[in-house]
Parts: sequence; C-alpha cells; structure tokens
Amino acid sequence: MREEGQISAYQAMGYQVSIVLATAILFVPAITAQYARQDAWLSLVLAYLFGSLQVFVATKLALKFPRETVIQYAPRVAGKILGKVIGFIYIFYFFYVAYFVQREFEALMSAAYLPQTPIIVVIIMLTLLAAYVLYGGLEVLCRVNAIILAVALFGLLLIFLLIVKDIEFTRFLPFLENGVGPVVLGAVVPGGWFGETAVILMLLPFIGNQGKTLKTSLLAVTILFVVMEMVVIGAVGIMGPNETGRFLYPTFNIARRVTIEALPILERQDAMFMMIWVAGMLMKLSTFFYAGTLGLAQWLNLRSYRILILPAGAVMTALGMQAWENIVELKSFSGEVFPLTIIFVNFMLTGFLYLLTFLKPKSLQGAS
Amino acid sequence: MPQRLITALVLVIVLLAAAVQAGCWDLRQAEDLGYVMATAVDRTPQGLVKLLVQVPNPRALAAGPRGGVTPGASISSKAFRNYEVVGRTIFDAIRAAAHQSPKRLFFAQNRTVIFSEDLARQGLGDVLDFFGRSVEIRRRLNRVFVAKGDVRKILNVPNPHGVCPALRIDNIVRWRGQTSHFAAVPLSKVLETLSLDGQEPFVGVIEAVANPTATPRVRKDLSMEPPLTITLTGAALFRQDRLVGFLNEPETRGLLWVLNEVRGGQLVVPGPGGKGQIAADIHGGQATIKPELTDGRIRMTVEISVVGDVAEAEGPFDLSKPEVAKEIDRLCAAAVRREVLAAVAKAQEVQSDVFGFGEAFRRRFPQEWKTIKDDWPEIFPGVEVLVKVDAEMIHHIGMISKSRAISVP
Amino acid sequence: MALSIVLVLLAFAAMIAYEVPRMLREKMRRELWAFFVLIAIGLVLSIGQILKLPLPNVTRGIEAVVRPVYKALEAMLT
Amino acid sequence: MRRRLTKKLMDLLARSKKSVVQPVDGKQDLGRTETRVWEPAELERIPLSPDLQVNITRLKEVFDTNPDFIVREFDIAGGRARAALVFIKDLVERSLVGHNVLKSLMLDYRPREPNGRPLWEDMKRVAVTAGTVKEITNLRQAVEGILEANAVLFLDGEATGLVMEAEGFEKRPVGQPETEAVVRGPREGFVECLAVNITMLRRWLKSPNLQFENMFFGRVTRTRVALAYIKGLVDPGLVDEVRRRLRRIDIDGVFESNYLETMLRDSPYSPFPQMIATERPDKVAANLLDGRVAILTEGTPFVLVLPAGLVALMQSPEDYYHFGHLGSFIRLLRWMAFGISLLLPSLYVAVTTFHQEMLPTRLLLNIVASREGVPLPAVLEALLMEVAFEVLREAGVRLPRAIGQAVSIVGVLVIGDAAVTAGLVSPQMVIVVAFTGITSFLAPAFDLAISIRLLRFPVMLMAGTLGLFGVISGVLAIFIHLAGLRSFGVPYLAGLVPFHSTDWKDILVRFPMWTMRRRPAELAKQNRYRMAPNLKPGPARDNHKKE
Repeated sequence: MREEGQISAYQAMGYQVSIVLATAILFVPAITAQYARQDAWLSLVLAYLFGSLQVFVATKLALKFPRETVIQYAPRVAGKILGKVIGFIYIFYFFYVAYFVQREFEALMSAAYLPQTPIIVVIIMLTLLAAYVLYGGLEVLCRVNAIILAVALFGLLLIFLLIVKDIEFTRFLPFLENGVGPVVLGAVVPGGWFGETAVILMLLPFIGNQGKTLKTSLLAVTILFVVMEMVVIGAVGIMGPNETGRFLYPTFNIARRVTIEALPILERQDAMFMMIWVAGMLMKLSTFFYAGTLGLAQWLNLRSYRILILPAGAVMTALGMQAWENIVELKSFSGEVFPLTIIFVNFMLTGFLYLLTFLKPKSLQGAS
Repeated sequence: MPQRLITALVLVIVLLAAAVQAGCWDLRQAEDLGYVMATAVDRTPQGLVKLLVQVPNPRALAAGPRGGVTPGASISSKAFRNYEVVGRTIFDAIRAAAHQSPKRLFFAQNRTVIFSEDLARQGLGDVLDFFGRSVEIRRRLNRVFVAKGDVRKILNVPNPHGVCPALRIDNIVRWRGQTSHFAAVPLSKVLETLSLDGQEPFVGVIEAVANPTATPRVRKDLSMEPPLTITLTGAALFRQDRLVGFLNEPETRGLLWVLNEVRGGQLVVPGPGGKGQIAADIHGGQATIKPELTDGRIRMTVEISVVGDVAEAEGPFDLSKPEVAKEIDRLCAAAVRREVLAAVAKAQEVQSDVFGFGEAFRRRFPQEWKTIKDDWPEIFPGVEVLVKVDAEMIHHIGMISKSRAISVP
Repeated sequence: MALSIVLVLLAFAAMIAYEVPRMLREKMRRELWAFFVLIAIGLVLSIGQILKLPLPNVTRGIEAVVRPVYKALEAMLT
Repeated sequence: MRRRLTKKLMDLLARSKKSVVQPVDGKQDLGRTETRVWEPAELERIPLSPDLQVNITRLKEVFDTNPDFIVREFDIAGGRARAALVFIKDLVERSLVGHNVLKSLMLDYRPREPNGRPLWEDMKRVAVTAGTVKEITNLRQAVEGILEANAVLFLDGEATGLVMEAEGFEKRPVGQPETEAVVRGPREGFVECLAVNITMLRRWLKSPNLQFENMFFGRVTRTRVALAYIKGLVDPGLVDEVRRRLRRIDIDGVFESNYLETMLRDSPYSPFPQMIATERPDKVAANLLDGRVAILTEGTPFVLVLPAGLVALMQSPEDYYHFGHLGSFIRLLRWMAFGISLLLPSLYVAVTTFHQEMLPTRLLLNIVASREGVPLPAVLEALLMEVAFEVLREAGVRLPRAIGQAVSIVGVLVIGDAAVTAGLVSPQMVIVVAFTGITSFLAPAFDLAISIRLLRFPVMLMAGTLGLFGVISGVLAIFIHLAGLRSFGVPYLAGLVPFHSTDWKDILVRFPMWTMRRRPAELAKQNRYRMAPNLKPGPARDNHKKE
C-alpha cells in the first residue's frame, strides 16, 4: 500500500529535527552531565559524529530503494523469513520509541504540572491528538510539524537568550578532568538519540526531491547538535555539572529560572515552555506512531494504514503503561537501556541491511 | 461519515464522563489557595521541625472602596496570617498546618525562606531537601536568610507599604544594590554551592530591630508606627550546611566584591590629605580570582576593578583637578581592599571558603586538587590572598565640581 | 477498578464502532483480521493491567538483555 | 455555451426526479382542466405550436389560476395577423411593454409589402424595439422567459416565440456595505440584484477576460448564479473543479449564497469558512485578480470568493487603501486579536485555576481579593459570562438600531456592573470576556469570527479540566485540523505551511505594493507577476544622465 501524500526533503528534515529534540532536550543534559560532567559539550561533539554516521548509513540504504520503505524491501534484501523478522523489529522499534515517548511525556507532566490528574488521561489526550494527525496523513504531519518546529526553536532561543547572562564559563573548567572514558560514555545517550533521525527509512519513499535527502538528513543532525549544545552549555554553565546531573529535567529547570528583575511578569513562565514542549512531544509521538502503523500495514499487506491507527494506539498505550512502574525505572531505563536498543536498530540493523545490499545486488532490481 | 462523527462524539462524551467522575484532578480555584509569602523554619528542642508560614489575607484587600455588599467589607481584618506548626519534617509540618488554615497552602509564590540561627548552626541539609525537591518552590526566586532573634517577631512587623512583611523583605532585596551591605542569596545558589567541594554557601541575615520612629501606643490603630522594623544585614557563613559565623556589613560587601555580586553601594573614605570625607556611589565591580601554586604553597590573587562616582565631597578639595581624582581613586581602592581582606580574614577564621577559592583552584589545577580536596577546609585558612583593586571613581561628580567649602572665600 | 474496566471496554467498543462498519462495507477481510488481533492484544494488556495480572512484559525482557551490555560498557569506560 | 450548460443542468435536474406524467402530445390534452404539476423536462418536450390559441391555452394551463399572469391578444399590421403578448404583470415594466411592444406593433407597424420577407422576420426587424430579444421554440423556454420578468410575443402561424427584455421591479439601491465598512475606500456594496452586481464587477475590471458563466439553481426558485473569473489569471483546473461541484447541486431552493457554500465545501464539518463571503465589489475584484473565482448569487449581496485560506480570510481591502505602515499595524493587530479572541478566556481560566504560580504576586492577590465571595468556579463563570455576552450581542444585532443600542447599554453597563457589585462575578472576568468579545470584531471575515466564537467554548472546557495542557491540546487539535483542511484543493494554511516566502509579504504585515510582485503562490500557476519590476518610488536617480 502507498501513502498518498508527498513531502519535500526539507520537510522530512523538519521531522528529523523535532522528533529527536522533543525528548533529548529533557533527558540528555542530565544523563550526559552525569558521566562527562563539565565536558558534556564534548560528549555532544562525539555524539554528533556518531549520529551523522548513523543517519548517513540509513539514508544511503533508503536511497537504494527510492519507492519503498524498509519494511517492503527487507524481505528482498535479507531473504523472506529473516526480512520479515527484521521488518517486525523495525515496527516494534517504532512503537517502542512511541510508548517510551508517551511515558516520558507523562513523567514530566505529572511531576510538574498535573500531579493529581491520572496519568492515563494525559497520555490518552496526547495519543488521541497523534491519532488525529495520523488520520490526516503525512502531509498534515509535516505541516503541523513545520509550525511547531518554528515556534519551538524560537521559544528555545528566547529562553536561552534570557538565561545566557547567568552562564559562567569557568564552570567548564577543568577540561578532561577524568580522561576520555567518561566523555565517550556520556556520548552514548545523545548518540543514540541523534540516531533516531534514521526514521528517514520510513519517510524516504514519500519525499519528492530525494536527491537532497542525504544533505538534509545531515543538516538535521547538525541543527540538533547546535540546539543540544545550546541546552547543555546552558545547563552546565548555569547550574554546574553536579546540579545538572542531579536534576531529572535540567532543561525544564533552566526554563524555570528565567527571571528579569525589571519585568517580574516573565518569572515562572515555565508553563509556556511546557506548552511548546507538549507540541514537540506530539510531533515525536505522531512520527513514530505513523512509522509504526504504516510499517505494520505494509508488513501485513493491508490496503490502508488508517484502520490500524486506533487499535495500534491502544496497544501502544497499554504497552507503555505496563513497561515502567515509576519515574525512577523510566529514568534509569532511558539512560542505560534505551540508547543501546535504539543504536542496535538504527545502527546495527540498518548497517546490516546496507551491507547485505552489496552482497546481494540482485535485490536492488525493481527498486528503481 | 456522519456515523463516524457520532462515534467520535460518543468517545469524547465517554472521556468527559470519566473526567467528571474522577473528580476535578488538579483544578483549584485561585481563592482556595493560601499563598505562602514567607517560610521560616526552626527546630524545637525535641528535634522537631517548627514551621512558620505567612499567608496574606485577600479579604482584607477586598475591603476596598468597592461599595455594595462585598462580603467581608465591614469586618476589618488583618492583612496577613502567620501559621506556626510543628512536624517531624517540613512536609509533615506543612500538612499539619491544614488543621488551622482554611486554604490549601501553596508555595509557588513564596520568595523568602528564613532559617533560625539555631537550626542553621545544627545544619540545613535535612530541611533543604524539601526546598530542592518540591515542584512548587521556585529555587531561583526564593531568597534564603538566617534570622537573628525570634522569627515570629520579624514576620509580625506590619508592612505599611504592602500586604505583608514578606513582600517588604522582597522589596528590600530588590534594592540591595543601594548598599550591597547584605547578602540575598537565591535558594538555587545555595543548593548549587552545596554540591561543590571547593566552595561553601553563605546566606543573608534578617533581623527585627527597634523602630526609632515608633509612636507611643495609644490605641490599636493600623496607622501607627510599629515598635519594630525589619532590617537585612550582613551575611551568614556556612561550612558544608552548618552556620559557622557572621560577616558584618562592610565584610559582606567584601565577600560580594569577590563573587561579582556588588550592584552598587556607598563608599565613604577620608578626603585627600586627610581633610573632610568623600562619599562615593559604586556602580559595580568586576573581579577575577587567579590561583597560583608555588612550591606547594597556594596563593589566590583577587583582581577587582571598581567603577563609581563621587556623590558627596565634604571638604576643601577641587574635584576638577586630575591629581585629586587620582587620589580619590586610590583611597577608594584601598577601602575596597580593606573590605575584601576583612571578609577573607573572617572567612578563614571560621574555615568557610565562601569565595570559591577551592573551585578556582580546581579549575586551574585539577590534578593537584584531587590530592588536597579532602583537606581543603584545613588548608583554606592558610591560603595567602592578595587583593589588587583598580578603582575609577570619577565618572561623574555630580552637578558641581568644587565643594562649597572652598568656593566661599 | 470496575469503572476502569467499563471505560476500557467502552473505549474499545467505540474503536470498533468507528472503524469496523466501513471495513465490512468494503469487504476488507485481511484488514478486519489485523484489526481484531490488535484489539484483542490491546484488551488483554489493558484489562490485565487493571486487574494486576502477571502478564509478560516485553520492555523488561529487552532490559534484561541490554542492561548487562551497558554495565560492561560503563565499566570499560570509567 | 451558456445555453448548453443550462440545458444540461436542467436535464440533470429533470432526470433526477422521476417524471410521473406521460409526455403530452399536442392537441389531445387541450381540454384538460384539472390541476397538475408541470416538470421542466416535460415542458421542454412540448414544442411551440403554430396555432396561437394552442400556445395560449397551454400557457394558461401551466400558469393555471395565477391572477397576475397576463395574456394580451391583439392584431398587428391592420388585422393581417393575430398576436399575443404574455407576461407577468408586476414583474415587467409596464411602460416598456406598452411602448416597445404594444404601441409599436399595434399602431406604428406597417408591413412593407411585398419585400419577400415573411411577416415574422419583418416584424422582428422593424417593429420590435426592445433591446434584448431571443427566439424560442418550446414551451419551457416560454415559461422560463415569462418567469424571468420578460414579455413573450407569439404570432399566429409561427411556431416560435420572441422573448423580450422588459424587467421592471423594485430593487434596493446600491448602498454602503453593512458588514464591511471602511474608513478609506469605495463605499458601494453589492445588492440583491445579480445584474447590478455583475455591472459593478464589470466597472471594476474592464477586461474582456473577465468571464461570467450563468447557472440556475433551485428546482423551484431557479436562482440565477454567476460564476466569475479572469481568464489567463485563474487556474483552469480550479474553474473546472468549481463547475463540477456546482453541477452536483440539485436542491429545490437557493436563497442565499450559503446554500451553495455548504454544498461546495471541501470539509463539510469544519467550523472554519472555506470561502470568503463579502459584499464589497472591490474585494471581489481584487481577489479575482489574485486568480480566485467568485460566485454571485441572485437575491443576496454576499458574493462567495474561493478558494480561501486563513491568510486570505485575514486580509481586508482596507489594508491596501491605507499607508503601508498602518496597513501592517492593523494586520498585526488583527492576528493578535485572532489569538486573543480564541484563547484569552481559556488562558485566564487555566492560569487562575491551575497555574497560579504564573501570575505576579500583586496581580494574583488582586484577583484573589476580587474573587472572594464569587460563588462559581472560574470555568463556569467564564462559560456563563461568554454565553451572556453572546446573548447580548445577538439581541443587539436583531433589534432595530435604536433599541439595539439601549440593549447593549443596559446589558453591559447595568447588568455587568450590578453582577460585579453583587459579587456574582469578578471584575477581572468581566474585563476578560468583554475584551475577548471586542477582539472578535476585528476579524475581517464575519464567518471566521463565528468559527472562533464557537471554538472558544470547547477550548475553555479543556482549560477548565486540564489547565494549560488542555489549552495547548485544544490549540494543537485546531492546528491539526487546519493543516489538513483544503479549500478547493488549496491548503488552508497556504503561505504559512506549505511555506511560500513570497506570500509572507502579505501575511502578518503588508509589505509595500511594489515588493508584492507575485500573486499568491498556490493560486496563480500561470501569469505569476502582478507588476513590472523595480517600481520602488523615490527621487529620480538618473538625473545626471539627462544632462
């Protein structure tokens, strides 16, 4: 089955940016600063290189099959059974990220804004919005994303400008206090997160000007890198690595710090940050939800993915609710387990498929 | 399509029903909350937490000239209430206050946290956790103080300019740049400093002193001058989370110079040639700490540059002369240096590195720091501190150049 | 608890009412199969959670495999 | 073209309704007197008879007992032939009928014999002095001609009739547009009469490329509708699409352009208007120049312009009639008002019941103080006040102007003040609701204001249950809806997303005229440029060359 919409490479770049940004921005500074401490910014540079490599491989692979998604060509590349299994791993990965996003979303919402509200309400609200986007299709997703990304980047920049006066650059000294090891360890998490841009595997067939995809994908990782650097430097520079590592959500705390003595109305406006972040989370959830549902429909050779939206959403939500008992489990998972799992899919699995296309050039036939 | 729309509507109604059934969740009317404006923490002899919170009474505000049958208009009520409760932890005490307060206490508007001297001497660590953890508490907006004397008295001084004493403290803090003689440290700063090895926290000091303009009490009248008045003064030094000593006002400014926190203030020095006095208005300063390590001896060089104006010149000097200006600069620099050195001496005396010399050292010499990190409190008093001040005090000299003393023959 | 179950059932009923008539009309047999399999999984998972039944937890499975790998990595790098 | 189209349309109409009556064959039905219903298709199958009496009898049968149906029989050319003039009394201009037809035929006409020309031809060329005439051959054309305020002439012995323009009924004069007043700019507005409206557009756009296509809607009302566009500017695919959608419409009556609008929309359940309804000819003309299509409907001054996205709905002709900076300022103000009127009550509710920390202390204490004693929670207070406001507004609109003002004064001043004094509502809420109400008047398209007014309520409910999260969820839902919405294939948010940098010169602010060289990107696929390049005015720069 085919999705009828068509998007441009720059719109796809928009997704690639916003899907990583929404969650990474909350968790990455704390996790990275825990290991790399004041050298967190350096970890990000490593992560950037690693992320670029992942998205490079993914885009190269996708470009070999310009009319199909990874679910469709995996059986041809890897053999019927193995291909279907790989396809299923991808589909599960998309839902896995999606329900992880649901829970991350719920974690901050219930911690900071709606402590008394049952978490399932918040999750269902977001999931229904995502389902609404999915009914609209890829074009709607990309249009909403364009607006949200513009607003979100502007909002982040504004917050950054308001707190930049508090950054003390001495906090980044001394350089490489504990050697390179912690810096590499700190790069694992953001590196994994940057690799999520490999979702291009599912989006590529719907891109009109595919020639630009490689460029825009790398550009997406670059934008992410710049924004994340901004956030990490802000967090570490203001609060110091120890405090940054201690917070569950350092970025949220930075937003809470915005004060201008001359303009007391600007204090405590972190709820504004929340609103932008909700929009960002919606985009991330929608994209992975979309990729998963579309993939599932293709895997099962269905005529339309739309009928799967609601039941798949329900299964996703149920899996998410089941997966983690509390925020402590979630945080430890997101720091220690989640990045490796997504690196496995985005890097290892994708790389494996990419290598197979060289071993079995026959599989490329009919792809153009 | 319409039937799909209807199904969607049913879904929405189901959700709404669930919402209504489950109650109002986080909904709380603005008037149902008691907005805590100041929180004071003390410890009872039994080791329990004694908490005093100040909540304004909007009903007293509502009794304005609105006319009509505004409820409460006829009852003249106090503009604020103080609740004092005891609990095993802070949170326990807050919830104990629910027995007295008709409104749910809400801490997001709180801007003042006061610890009693006793509690501070025993250590803040345990009680600070609540302030760091709570979502409602705004770390950046709360200022931490140590109270000299009875907290109850301080928080009971009426505020003729506003609703409650807490707002008065807040406003005094806002104009701290007028003197820079007291510290007003945000909660976030205290928590961050506590997480560092090479720096100790300090907080402001609050006190209720006798009001010299108090009117003799005739009858209970809101318009009378109260017998006490609130004043912020100096700073309290900590080692880890324990209060170990106080800085007086000039010493406090000495500390603030090193930390780049001086926003302004007055500096009174004897006039050039020892005659008369000069009062200067400080605009601000810039300080850098340069650690040096020579033969195992640690030396800190603090370089401060100060900018300001002459506000008053009582004495026979001609400010239009460059050499007089230079002399004033030198005198002011010396005064600043004295302040800083006094602060350093006091801090070293109580072994509290509030200046962050240890941090500065760590940044410069990370490997050496690892070896001395644990002994730092013992090493710190022996650190040699050099203070170099560069003052430039004559930007403006006001509306006149020569003082009246010489213009009249 | 009872209320939660009723709500979950209602939600799933609404999903079926929303999607199934069209599929029946257009005779999408494959789609119907996929739809009901997903609905069944969703129902089992959600009711199981409400009743606190010991269902297999996929995420825990992943965690059991991956966490040792991470610990090894961590030990190597620090 | 036009006739073919109309015929096709009528065929479609006829086919859709099953004909219950057997086709009538000329003479055998002459004597029938019972009441019966005549279908247009049936009438079409009856050709005009050469026998004058047969034609007259048939028409009398069709029009049955209508007292205003007039058949004037007379002789022409000194009794050489019998003729009949058929019309509806009050639809035609009597002096026109009397002068152009009756007088000239009965008194002045002297057929020049023998010139080899049949009497019918001769009469048409010499005696009929009406401007627009049309020959007809069947009964249906005759009936429709009569109903469209023409006079129909029959001559004995001729199987054709002559429809002559004789329209003459009262029309409202052209006046100021009631709903879209401007400070600076033309003051004429459309009227109910389609012909006048077309004239107005013709006067604005004196180009042969301005095309009108006539159509008729309503099985009973037979409302005339004109499709207008400028050839060479409009995307032909768009016109085809509009025609295709129009053809589907089969309804018994069309009284207002909204009858068509609801049947033409891309997304029928969307609360957002997908066409501009305006009574300003200048606005229609300007939109035609942008490559849009207009639908003019007989009987209403509101003309539909399509396709219309959010951007177009936020533009007002006055933006271009004022100095650019002012135009931009008003435009910005309007977008702001758009946001405020959608969100202000919800934000107020969310902040005062969920996020009290967001307010500065003094403001918060102020609000709390005034809310002391207010019995309702803020959500209900806001909802009630909004409903009350809508009631007052509706009352003010419906009542005669003088009373309407009194209502608004009583409503706003007396009730509002009394409610505050009695402690039933807080003064802040009155301010919020009143300001929200006022901002909703800034929307240049009334339809858009309505959709915002409607959407305000669900967002308020969301704010009351989930706070700012509810508000942002509502806003996102609206965004998703708008992003998926299309108006005749053109994305509703065109310009914003899909992003067109050239369109941005006319979205949030209005750039100077000379910078807006391109027409809207999604509309004008051909002929993209409005003006010559380098029109930026300024002092002559090439003075030195003149020497």
